[in-house]
Amino acid sequence: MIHFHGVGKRYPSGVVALQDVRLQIEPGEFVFLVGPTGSGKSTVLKLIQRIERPTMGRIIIDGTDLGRLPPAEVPHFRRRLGVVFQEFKLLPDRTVAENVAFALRVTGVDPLGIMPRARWALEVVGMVDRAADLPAKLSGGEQQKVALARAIVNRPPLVLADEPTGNLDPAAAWEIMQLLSSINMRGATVLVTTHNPTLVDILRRRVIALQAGRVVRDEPRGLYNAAI
Amino acid sequence: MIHFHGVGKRYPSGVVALQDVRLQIEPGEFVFLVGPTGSGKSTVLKLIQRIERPTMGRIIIDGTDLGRLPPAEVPHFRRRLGVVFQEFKLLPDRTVAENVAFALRVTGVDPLGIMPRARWALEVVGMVDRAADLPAKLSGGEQQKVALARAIVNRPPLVLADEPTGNLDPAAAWEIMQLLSSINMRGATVLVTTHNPTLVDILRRRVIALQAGRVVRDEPRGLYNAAI
Amino acid sequence: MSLEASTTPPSDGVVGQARGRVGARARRGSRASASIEILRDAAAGLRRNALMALAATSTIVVALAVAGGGMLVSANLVHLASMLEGQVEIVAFLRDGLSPTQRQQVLASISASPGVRSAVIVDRGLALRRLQRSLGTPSSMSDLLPSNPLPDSVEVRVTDAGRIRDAAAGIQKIAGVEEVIFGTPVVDRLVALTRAVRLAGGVIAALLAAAALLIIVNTIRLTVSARRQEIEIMTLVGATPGFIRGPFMLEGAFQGASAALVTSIVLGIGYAGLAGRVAASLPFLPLLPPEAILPAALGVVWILGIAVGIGGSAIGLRRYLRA
Amino acid sequence: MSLEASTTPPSDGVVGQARGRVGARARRGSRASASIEILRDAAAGLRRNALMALAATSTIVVALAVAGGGMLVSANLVHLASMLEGQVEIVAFLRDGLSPTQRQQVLASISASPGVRSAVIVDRGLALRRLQRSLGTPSSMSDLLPSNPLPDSVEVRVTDAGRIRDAAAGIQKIAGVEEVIFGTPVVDRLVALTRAVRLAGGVIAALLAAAALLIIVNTIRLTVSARRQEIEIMTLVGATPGFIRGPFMLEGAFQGASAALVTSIVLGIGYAGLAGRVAASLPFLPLLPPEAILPAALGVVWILGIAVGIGGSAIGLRRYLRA
Ligand SMILES: Nc1ncnc2c1ncn2[C@@H]1O[C@H](COP(=O)(O)OP(=O)(O)OP(=O)(O)O)[C@@H](O)[C@H]1O
Ligand SMILES: Nc1ncnc2c1ncn2[C@@H]1O[C@H](COP(=O)(O)OP(=O)(O)OP(=O)(O)O)[C@@H](O)[C@H]1O
Ligand SMILES: [Mg+2]
Ligand SMILES: [Mg+2]
Repeated sequence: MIHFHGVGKRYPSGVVALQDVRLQIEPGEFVFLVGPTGSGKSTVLKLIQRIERPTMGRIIIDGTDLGRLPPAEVPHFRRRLGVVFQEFKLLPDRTVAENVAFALRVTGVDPLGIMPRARWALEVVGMVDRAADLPAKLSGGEQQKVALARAIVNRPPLVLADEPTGNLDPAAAWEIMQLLSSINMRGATVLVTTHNPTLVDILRRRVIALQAGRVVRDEPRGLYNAAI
Repeated sequence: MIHFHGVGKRYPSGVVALQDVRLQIEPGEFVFLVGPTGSGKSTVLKLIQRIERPTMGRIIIDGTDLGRLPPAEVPHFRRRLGVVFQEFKLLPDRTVAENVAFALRVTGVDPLGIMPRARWALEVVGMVDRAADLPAKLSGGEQQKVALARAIVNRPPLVLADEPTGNLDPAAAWEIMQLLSSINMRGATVLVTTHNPTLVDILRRRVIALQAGRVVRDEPRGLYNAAI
Repeated sequence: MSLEASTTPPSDGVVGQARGRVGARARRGSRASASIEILRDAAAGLRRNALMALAATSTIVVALAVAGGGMLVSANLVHLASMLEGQVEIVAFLRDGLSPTQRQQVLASISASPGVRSAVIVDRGLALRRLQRSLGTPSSMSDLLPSNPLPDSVEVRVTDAGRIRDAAAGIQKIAGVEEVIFGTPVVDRLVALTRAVRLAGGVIAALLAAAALLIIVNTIRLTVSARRQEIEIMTLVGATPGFIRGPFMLEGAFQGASAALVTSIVLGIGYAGLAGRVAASLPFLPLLPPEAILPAALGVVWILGIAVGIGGSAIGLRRYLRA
Repeated sequence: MSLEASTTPPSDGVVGQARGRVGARARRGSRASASIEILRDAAAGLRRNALMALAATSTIVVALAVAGGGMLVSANLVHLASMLEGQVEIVAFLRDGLSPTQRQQVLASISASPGVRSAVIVDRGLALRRLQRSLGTPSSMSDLLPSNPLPDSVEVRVTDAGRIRDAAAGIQKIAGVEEVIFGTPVVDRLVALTRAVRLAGGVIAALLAAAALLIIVNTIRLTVSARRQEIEIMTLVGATPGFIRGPFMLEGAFQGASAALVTSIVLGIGYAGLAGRVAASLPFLPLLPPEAILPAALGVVWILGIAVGIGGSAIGLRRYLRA
């Protein structure tokens, strides 16, 4: 599903965010991406979405070589991904329901089917009663749930979640992780970055740890911290 | 320092975020504000800053009755607070250093003293080498640290931190908490919202728990969860 | 809050569980309902950004009004110029003692002469009365003139004031014409003036239209740039540039059209009122009648407004839609 | 990363460790350095939003150019109107057989008559030659006239074409004046026309200035609204409305001034060139010389540009600075 071949990313400002990253994530896997602040986790997700492009190496997602993807194909490629952004990135002047529906509408699905599906996604994250509110009227955690609803609404084969529980209380965080797990069990590949050791240590999924832009650990049933 | 007298907050949309909240926080206290997503934590902080106004009750901060504060005095009042916003609220087109310096410049201090003080604050949070970058070029955790630097740069007597470690790895989160503790030991009152049980349980400070807009627990040396 | 516990997702047969390459498939979908969606989106966009849309639209109104007003002024200048030129004439004095038949023959020859638009005979009695009138009719003067010293003449209007010399030379050769006069300096002035007026009219209209264009494009660019965050998020969730552009361009078109509507009302009422007042108080100043000029001018206003509304949005979006 | 481990904070003596009520103290601070700060902020703001600032400034240039151009056109219309009115004259025919001394007396009386600006004697020989010229000099005509039928006359220019009747009545009463004529219909037309032209000139200038005003204010409002997030954050960290307004208004002033500068150059060069060409090819069309009209017009452009730049920013900010 996700192949990084010796990927390096040096931002124009000179910051080297990733160095020689080699990754192979198979379809259907559930992977935690961990590492200290600034270690390059979000950069990995941005590269997968082709928001940023690597300065070294090659990235192949689901058979698509991102380096060869023509710009006109990028939107279609992105629709195959469901992404929870670290900073949510909700449209500020559309309601919660419209935000979730938007991810469906861009795909050109039957307009009549859009709202029921958006409601379903909001129900899954428990935000359906706030469907008519603007994002600014939600608490941080509520916005995070809406961002998750948008990510899963079109049932993408690959879900990327960047710190999806950073603004949630432990109980809500646990439910969101259960939700991602169940999406994974239905066949989707899931890649989650997190700073929450408890969740990682309970779920015991594959853990890839970054440190200063390098993969320092990749364990099939790992813990948040390296077992000493 | 902070007095809530039977405070209620009902947003114009009809959501009741707080109900009959009574709080008394003395100068020099360090208080954790906990509670599930949407329980009203950020609303408490917004009321203290007079971003929102209570629909019931009275709020007195450091002797100032916020209900009677004339609008022209609000900016001067806000300068006595150092705030880490849940969504950071960094000026997107100013550098990290300018963002931190801005909080000083609005106070009208000697311009020559501003940059050294901003550097000091960035050093404290470990972000001084990114001083010249724009916020968009920082990782989520890095932005959170900058937001903290801005909150402490003018050594305010009251620090409000809304989920200040939500985007930080455990080690960085721990350092930030230590930093807030040391600021508290130097005399500042500190009010922190958090979803991180580990931090709360280790530090054993006063914990105020909200649930659906009501104070359900207020313990001097509390834990994240109620001791059963 | 888990998938299992909740309702199963509604299946719409387009996006199923097992998904292959989405690219090709996504570009299908119902065209008709898609355009309804775009319309709804555009309307919603305008509603959400009402204040900004208002500022932009009123700016466009002003720009269009200035351009449209300039066009009206320019058209009237050109009209005035041709009226003035139409008054340029050659006077052919006829030989004394021509019989009425001969005079008619001369008139026919003159009328057929190249460059002549119209010709009329002015007999010597009429010529004298006119002269007296133009001198201010000092009653004493008719007494002073023992007899009418003026000859019969033919007054000739030409098709092209700039080629009056050729026309006069042609008339001069006709038998029965004693002498041909045309106020050379006056005609030269008039020709130069009307040429300048025509040029000025064109330049004014073109400059003001260009100004309107620039202002409208810039205004729409500013409103688009205020919504760059929205555009960025749209691209991140997989919206194609075309999908993003659609509602924006429709909003632009709608703003342009509403601005054109307001401008049409203002200019139409304003010009009709002005033309009416001028006709009453300055009857000799030949303003173009509203029905002759308004359709064209307002047509340009509508085209300018809508085309620039769409084009401005497209230009404003370009920066934000680069891959 | 704790306070203890790091360097101690630089103390500046203004914000100390033990802080009381900050309000009063914060409003002190060095005024001079504060204004340098504001200047730097404004410059930085323009740099950061370079593209938006460029779009806004070019829009302002266009608006100012349209308003300034309108002012130039209007001033020339008014000028043309007074030139035309200056050509309105009364002709006073003198009694036959006055001696040169008597004629000079009559001239003096006429000159002193109320409403008279200037008066010159035209003797009958000159009058005849003029008449012949204005009729197109048919050489045959001088032969046709056995003697000069015209009397001596005095040509009078009046101070106010609208009150020509009173002036004529006064002259009529002077001894030695046989008859007074002034082409009533022509003068009435001219008066009506020049009045209309003056009005039109004023209306054009006022409308275009208002249009420029509205466009500039809206444009700046759009640029401010694009930066509302910035403004919100500033208020959250305790910036006073004045503190926020300062750099924005300075940016507005700077945009207005740069736009005025560009407009001045364009209008100045354009008008000077136009006036030169008109003087060469249409010498009878009296354009105001550049040095007579440009200073005033460009002055208005600068004032409009800067004042509206500042005012537009203030208006644009109002919505976002409510407590
Ligand atoms: N657009 C950019 N320009 C320059 N540097 C950048 C940019 N984006 C990220 N960086 C830098 O690259 C490094 C990796 O950033 P990244 O966002 O991937 O970290 P992260 O692991 O997601 O951190 P966090 O846990 O705080 O979210 C950081 O040092 C960051 O400052
Ligand atoms: N501007 C607003 N308008 C309407 N409702 C609002 C507004 N802001 C917050 N709310 C609602 O008020 C309730 C409390 O919100 P608040 O932001 O205080 O929660 P919180 O405890 O900070 O949650 P979190 O842990 O997710 O940050 C929530 O239900 C939220 O949706
Ligand atoms: Mg990150
Ligand atoms: Mg909150």
